[in-house]
Amino acid sequence: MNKKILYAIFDDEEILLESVKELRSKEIEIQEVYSPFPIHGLDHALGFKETRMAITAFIYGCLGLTFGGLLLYYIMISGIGKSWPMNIGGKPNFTFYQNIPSFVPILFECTVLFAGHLMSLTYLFRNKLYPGASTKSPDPRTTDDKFLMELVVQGSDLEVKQLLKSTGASEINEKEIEDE
Amino acid sequence: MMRSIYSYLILTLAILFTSFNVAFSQEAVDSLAVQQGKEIFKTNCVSCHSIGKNALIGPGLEGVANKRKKEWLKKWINSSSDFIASGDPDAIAIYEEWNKVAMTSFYFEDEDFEALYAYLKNPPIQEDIVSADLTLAEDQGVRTSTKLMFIALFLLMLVYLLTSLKNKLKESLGQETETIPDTLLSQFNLFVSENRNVVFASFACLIVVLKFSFDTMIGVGVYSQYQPEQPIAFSHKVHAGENGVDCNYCHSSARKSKHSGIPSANVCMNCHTYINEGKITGTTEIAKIYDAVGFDPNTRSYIEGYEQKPIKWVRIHNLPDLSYFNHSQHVVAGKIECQTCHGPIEEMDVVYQHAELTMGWCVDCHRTTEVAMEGNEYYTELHDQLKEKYKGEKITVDKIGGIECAKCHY
Amino acid sequence: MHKESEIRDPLILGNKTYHDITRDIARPVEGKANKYWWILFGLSLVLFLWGIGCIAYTIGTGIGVWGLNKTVNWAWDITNFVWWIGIGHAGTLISAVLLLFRQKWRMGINRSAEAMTIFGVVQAGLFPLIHMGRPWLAYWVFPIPNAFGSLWQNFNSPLLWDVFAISTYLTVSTVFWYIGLIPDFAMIRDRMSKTISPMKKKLYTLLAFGWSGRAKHWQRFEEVSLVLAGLATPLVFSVHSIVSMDFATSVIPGWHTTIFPPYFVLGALFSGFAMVETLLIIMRKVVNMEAYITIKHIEYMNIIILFTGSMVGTAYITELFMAWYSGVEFEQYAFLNRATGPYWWAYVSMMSCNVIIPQLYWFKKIRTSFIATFILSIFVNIGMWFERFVIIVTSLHRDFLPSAWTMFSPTFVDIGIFLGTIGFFFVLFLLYSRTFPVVAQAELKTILKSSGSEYKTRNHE
Amino acid sequence: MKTTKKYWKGLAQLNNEPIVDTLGQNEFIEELPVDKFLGDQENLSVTNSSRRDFLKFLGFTTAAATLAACETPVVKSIPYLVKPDEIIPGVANYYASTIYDGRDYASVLVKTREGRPIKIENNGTYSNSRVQASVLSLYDSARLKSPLKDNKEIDWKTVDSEIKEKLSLIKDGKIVLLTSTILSPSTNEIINEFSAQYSNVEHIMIDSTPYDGILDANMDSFGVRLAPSYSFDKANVIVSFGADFLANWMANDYATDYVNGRNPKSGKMSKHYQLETNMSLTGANADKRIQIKPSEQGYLISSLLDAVNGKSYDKRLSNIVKSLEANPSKSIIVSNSNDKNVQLLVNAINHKLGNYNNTISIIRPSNLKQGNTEKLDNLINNMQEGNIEALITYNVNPSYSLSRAKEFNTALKNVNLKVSTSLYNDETACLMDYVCPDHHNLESWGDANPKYGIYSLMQPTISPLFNTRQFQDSLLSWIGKSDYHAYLKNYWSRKGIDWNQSLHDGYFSLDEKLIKVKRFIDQSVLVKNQKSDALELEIYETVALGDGSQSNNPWLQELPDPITRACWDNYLTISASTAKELGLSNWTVSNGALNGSIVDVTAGNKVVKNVPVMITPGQAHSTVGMAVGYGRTRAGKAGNNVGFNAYPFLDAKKVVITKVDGEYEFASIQLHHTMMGRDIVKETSLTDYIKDPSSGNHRETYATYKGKLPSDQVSLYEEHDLSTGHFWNLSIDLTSCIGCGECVISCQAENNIPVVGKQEVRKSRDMHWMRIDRYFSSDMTKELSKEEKKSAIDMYSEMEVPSENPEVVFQPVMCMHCNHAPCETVCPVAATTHSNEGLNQMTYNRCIGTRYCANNCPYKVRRFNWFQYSENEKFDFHMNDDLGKMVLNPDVVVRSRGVIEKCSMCIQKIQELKLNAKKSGKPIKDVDAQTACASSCSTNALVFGDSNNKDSEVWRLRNDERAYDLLDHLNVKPSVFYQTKIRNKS
Repeated sequence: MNKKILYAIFDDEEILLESVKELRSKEIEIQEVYSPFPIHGLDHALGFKETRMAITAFIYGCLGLTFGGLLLYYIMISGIGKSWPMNIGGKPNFTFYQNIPSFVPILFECTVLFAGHLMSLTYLFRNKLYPGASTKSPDPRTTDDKFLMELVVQGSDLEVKQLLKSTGASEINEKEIEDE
Repeated sequence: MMRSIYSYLILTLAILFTSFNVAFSQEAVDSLAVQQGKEIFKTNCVSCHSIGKNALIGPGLEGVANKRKKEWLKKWINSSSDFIASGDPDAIAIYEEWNKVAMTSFYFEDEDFEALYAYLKNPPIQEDIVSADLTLAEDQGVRTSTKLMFIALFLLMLVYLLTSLKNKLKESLGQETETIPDTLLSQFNLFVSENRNVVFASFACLIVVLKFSFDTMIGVGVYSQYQPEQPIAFSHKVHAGENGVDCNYCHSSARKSKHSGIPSANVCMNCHTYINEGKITGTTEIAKIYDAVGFDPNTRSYIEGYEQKPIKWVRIHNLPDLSYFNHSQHVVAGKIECQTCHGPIEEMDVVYQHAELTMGWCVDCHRTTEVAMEGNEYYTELHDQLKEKYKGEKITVDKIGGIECAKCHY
Repeated sequence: MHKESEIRDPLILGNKTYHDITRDIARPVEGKANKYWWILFGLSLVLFLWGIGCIAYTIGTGIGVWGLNKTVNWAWDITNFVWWIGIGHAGTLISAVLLLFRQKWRMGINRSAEAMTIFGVVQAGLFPLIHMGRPWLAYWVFPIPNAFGSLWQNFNSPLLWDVFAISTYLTVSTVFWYIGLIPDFAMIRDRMSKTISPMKKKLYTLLAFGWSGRAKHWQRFEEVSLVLAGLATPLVFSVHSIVSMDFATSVIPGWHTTIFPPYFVLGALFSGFAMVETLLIIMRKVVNMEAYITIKHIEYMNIIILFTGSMVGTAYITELFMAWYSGVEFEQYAFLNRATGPYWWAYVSMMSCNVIIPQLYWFKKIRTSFIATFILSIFVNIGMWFERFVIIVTSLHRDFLPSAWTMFSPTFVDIGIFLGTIGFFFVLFLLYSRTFPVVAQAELKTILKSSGSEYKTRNHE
Repeated sequence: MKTTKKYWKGLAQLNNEPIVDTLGQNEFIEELPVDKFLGDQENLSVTNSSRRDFLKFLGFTTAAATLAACETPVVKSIPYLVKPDEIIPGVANYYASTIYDGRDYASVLVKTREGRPIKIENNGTYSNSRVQASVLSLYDSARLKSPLKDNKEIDWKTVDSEIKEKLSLIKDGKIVLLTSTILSPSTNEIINEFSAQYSNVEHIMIDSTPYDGILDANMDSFGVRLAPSYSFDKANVIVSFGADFLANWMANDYATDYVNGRNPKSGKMSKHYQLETNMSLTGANADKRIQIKPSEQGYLISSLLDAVNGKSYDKRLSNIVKSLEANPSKSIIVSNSNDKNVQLLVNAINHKLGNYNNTISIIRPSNLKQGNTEKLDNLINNMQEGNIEALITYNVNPSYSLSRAKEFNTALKNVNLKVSTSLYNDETACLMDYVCPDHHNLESWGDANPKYGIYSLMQPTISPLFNTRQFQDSLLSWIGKSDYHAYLKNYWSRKGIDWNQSLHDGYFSLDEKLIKVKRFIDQSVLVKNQKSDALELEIYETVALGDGSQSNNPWLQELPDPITRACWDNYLTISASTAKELGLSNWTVSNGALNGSIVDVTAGNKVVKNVPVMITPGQAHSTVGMAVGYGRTRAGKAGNNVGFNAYPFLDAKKVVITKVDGEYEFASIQLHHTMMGRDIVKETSLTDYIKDPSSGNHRETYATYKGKLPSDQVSLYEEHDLSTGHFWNLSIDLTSCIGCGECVISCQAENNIPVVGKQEVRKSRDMHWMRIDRYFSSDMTKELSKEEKKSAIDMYSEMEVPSENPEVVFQPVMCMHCNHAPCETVCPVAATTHSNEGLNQMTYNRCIGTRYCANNCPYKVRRFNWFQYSENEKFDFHMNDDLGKMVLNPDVVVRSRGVIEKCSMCIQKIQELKLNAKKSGKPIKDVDAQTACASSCSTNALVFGDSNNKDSEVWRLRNDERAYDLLDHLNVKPSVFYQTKIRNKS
């Protein structure tokens, strides 16, 4: 029993989108789609879940806020351990809330700093993007103007190929993978 | 007067009931008079007399109070030369015994003399001295380095074992073996070929570098354990420790000035005019002092018109110029022991820097040390106010502004 | 597929296909530089080196080599700092705010605008550093545990807020920029042939982080850009508000003004857009991007400049009014002195460059002419520099006690350092234009069909 | 420690080995100053350590050699070999002594550290900026380092033998001792002995500014050639015709009396009229100042005499006459005229008013001025005729300071033996055969009798820095005697003085029998009004440099003139209107620095070229003023070629000035002269004050829900606790402050403040921690502009222009130590913070130099180290000089480049004060709390103390109705506050 990977290449994102819908309706499972730019509605067409990037950002933001808060409290107010609250220009640094007006800017910056950076890191991490990683795209043209659909078919692939052709794939390459 | 009667009492009692002797003399030690006496003794006598048996410039004074009459002592101390002139046999005897040098005169007021006498009567059982554990500090230095060495050794051995094992297998398979360098090289290439590895390796390096630079930044200006060679091998152990010379005798300005003061050569000469042989180094080191001030130990006299040479001691505790430190502040006003900062000086043959002398070190102490306010009129009003302010809390130095910048930086 | 009404002018000219876009954007990176580029680069390099010399001299000898004195302790240094920070604002605004507002015309310019932001902020960052008496101790402004027992910073100080604001701003906008760059690097990587330039290939492979343009990645990509935009927008506003607080929180008449934060932010956008224009008009020539940076983009920006310019003008008037209305003689004198004192010329040039000249943009003819725009944008840049100079120097040189009043005049070092930063800025920017995809091609491709002129006409028929 | 316990110095002492005594007694042993310095290279290399702990230099020299950036520097410490008893390293010793350089006299306390004088404190009396600065002159490396013969170094033995021989050879020719006024009785005796030894010796005394007018007049009136002593505190009316008695006229102790006589609290405040030409410090403090031309003075004085005699008089005097009549025998009339006839008139008036023995005393005279110009003139003539065989000068610099200097120098060639005893190889010394350099005051023994019955002693506070010998010793050795110290000692013990006690106190008084004077004979002749339209000249001495004997002292050179606020210069002062007529002007250049026109000044055959013109409000119309004391050519690197020499014009009356091309660059630290209608110096009149003590002290109030409140009661903050412990406050009384600038120098000496030089000052980068702002009144006021309906623009531009004859106010400004300090809140690294004792602490070593604090300081008192000012040959003043550095205060760091510095309220003094109290276990006494400025102030205008101590003076002043905070509307809650200025006018 042998498996095949089909690489269907399209010239236009709209045609690709149609064909994706077509195939999905025929319950043909699409392994992956490579495109030079984001295509609207593709994620729905492929039935992806909503990504949770925004939520992570929010969490990181909260983290940043708390970090900033603690930092400021420790340094300017607490007098615990090595912290060293001083009388600076007679500002009332007796309690956090008395001094908060001058803390607002830094609290905000900390929030953004954490949210921004940590989320971006998460993004790279989840996408396994890191300096020196090599591309996974089977065809270099997918970053230029070609749109590539990757499917795995078992047994005969004729009707799939037919389907792809009919939905406008400009070319179809295949690759055998023998498994035990 | 009362005191002297008291001490007489003790004496008689001591003779009568030897069994109680200890207990009573103990009590006497605690008595104010003896404490005063001790002070007087330290500031005036220690440089020539030990309270024990061993003789310095003058005889050891153990049991002198029992040997001599009080009046006799008084006369002798007030002006030994006159006393000798007066023809007192004992006096002359001593004069003869101690190569015809009379003792210098001290004009004590009565109560002071009483105190001194009381002290001589009740010599301390033993001097207790503050000692800090410095071996520990040294160990750490050693430990870390040795650790690293062991680890390195272990790894090397591991490499060797593995390669040899590998070679054994290869031999058995009939492949040509490889030397250790080859292995390492091939392994390295293998490692590098994978981008991921390179990235993580570099990350690791980065972290190490950061850590290192951070440590160095923290460590800048910390010179504890600094122990330079001195031009004269002067031993604090011998002087302060064994002979129990009071720190204040040589470093006299520590109680008056910001500087503890390196004693001027004439202070050394006070004793070394007559002591010209040391315990450890014999005459060699002491000769250096003579050389400096131009003193002829044989004729026991200063050489006229001698071109004196300054002694260039190497400074050990170098506080940066930007911070003001005052010894008298700490010793007198703060009532801090020398050893608190300088460590067990009286155990050091060669002195080293005990404390970090970083700002952190200063400030931490100021955060924890209580202010010696009791019985100091300067503080009376302030003390009440502060008690008001910090109910019950102990009033540490920082509470009276002891960690404010301009207390040390101006 | 989103369609766009044909009344809107196209944002991509000529009959372009996706491949054409790819080719055009990759060309500067692959091809050789034209002579314009070399001329400009040489010029700015000279300035840059001169600047470095002046900075070295300052650090070696002391701040005394500047024209400052006991009364005017800040002048060109902080003026330049605020000026550069201001310039650094348009970029993030374009890429962030316009993204939130779904403005398609940002696609053509956001990459370069962001680049400008980052390079601008780099210049700005220089000044707080070198204006210190002891720059080698600059690390003391960061809360690093230390052996001082341990001694921290003063978080009441606006300067410390600056430190946090600017470092956050610089890093976050860099990240934002880079996230957007990854797909485009990937594009260049895939065009590079191993045989011709293996080093370059290796380089761009590294830079591209192994991007392959999977559907899921694109989905995340869009969300991340959106969230970053959401974060960057308040950040932009916060940064210049905080910079303005350096002055607003002080007691000096002419500084102590609650209107500063909004007024500075608007001023920043104003100068930022002006600088974007200056740059793009040069760049589209130097690396032939005429098709992607069209007069339409320029016109849109001009409209923003017109708007912000007028707002800034309003702020100036408000200040004057408040000074009069407050009845505080020190305030009143401060502003009277600005307009009529020894530095009246600075005030006049500020007013004319920032308030009057931009009004010319009411005329479509001027609004839609590259030459006019270029000249006007230069004017605005100058005007905004003078605004900062007026605020800083004329407020300081006569404050409370007349006995301390004096004046300031720059030395050659002051001037040298300023020119140096301009040189540095252009060096960076020109290098960027030769090595980076100067237009966000991935995003641009998404609007090709809706806003490409060829497609529009086709849709029309 | 009981006094009876004595430390014991080795058994050797017992056997009385001489060496020990010599070692023990030797007060100033080898290690002390420069033997080390000038001696060996190693120490020279040492002196670049930044905190100049003296120990590191000398008795305890350290050689720091930094091995590597992060390595321990090996520091060598050299203790005293034999430590002098009284020197405890790190503890200051005070010696009572006397400063007298032939010009300025003061009884002082000298603060020494490790045997090195570092500061002059006035000994419970008065001093002035020159006295304060004299400690730096001690460490002047331009001083002569050994005796000279024909400007070549030589040893004392040969000098003495040669001089002695030459003197003894003189038969009929004259030997002349040309000295400054001599205050020392013992010296006079020595001179007598000298004259006895050698044939026809003449002793001539001269004063740099002659006072023959007064002395001769008194000769005629009372038969004694003496200057009377004035009690300005006893006078209710003071009428001064150009006499600048607060600064430079006659003795310098009048300021103290003057201010004591003007105490508004007691309601007794003298009325002070000043009729003068130049705007002098005294005129600036006058209640009423009338501008007159020098030529009018005589006429006005005789007119006043007429008035006193009930005749008709000049109407300008009407007020004066009224108040004189109201206060019989309670007034003082003084005149700076050097014309005997004028002074006779003055005497007549004072006598007529019965001031003698009430406010003026001729029977208890002052000895400070005894110069005799007539004798001097004879001397010069005799020299020309070659009748002078030998000339010995002491404390004088005739080749520079005589109006006839040219003639003197030429005539000098006819003198066979020329000996100078100057400290410097100055203009005169370089023309002499022999120079036998004198000790500096602080190295000398001596005594002084400044005033009838008052004596003070001078003792060395340091061993001679160079191979010099004091004048008295030289004289003694030339008459075959020696050891002035011993001579002095037994001179006084013969008079039955407890030597040690009086040496300890520094002064003592003898009640001698009063001076015999004739009954007053009025010989005054009325003077006609010779008013002319010609441009008239009046010569004056600046408050900073005086007669220029200390002009190599960078502190004094950089001390801004109280009136013009310019330093490092003298110039032609001229009124705005006159300048306009002559087409002269001052203007500011782009960096705010002041420039001025240049003119040539001609009087008879004398000309000075390229004299800068300084427009000075208050200068009488069509008159000009010139300051002497500048234009030295052989003073030293700081003093040479600063300004021009005005001495040749000493007796010039009328001058012609011609404008020449070019412009001159001034170094003026205050470029704006009026208060711009701001409420900075609060002022009121005596009458109003008596009605309402808080008059003129109006405070801004703010509407709150609690009703209208002054700013300091409106705060959003919860206050930090300043009530526990000390709360250091400084009160500055603007009524007592006469603006003399003594405190500025005192502060500079105490706090190691660098000298930055003319070019930096010109760039407004002066480093003084305290400045004395001077404001002129302007014709334009807010009220006036309201009446005239002027636009704000016009109003302010007119306010910038001072009046032609303005009222002047002085305001010392240093760090206000705000308890809500704007500077503190803006420092990113907390380098400036607040102490719980109400001090604004500046931590130099934490400062990264953003200068934000300086910007945000409303008083602009923070100073930035634009360059490295020490150890930098670009700033070649005392801090770049191994010898000059010895004046530095070891308890204060020398600031490095790139940090901010400012007034610390002398924190080092406060800390020392507290420490001593703690050590002795006693509470602090109010009087002991002093800052440098407060302790040096001769008029007690600055009062420092602990405001939490309810019975301190400063607490009383804090709660006085006159107390106000500068710029109180900012509500920065300063710890320094002012007392309103009160003028005695209705």
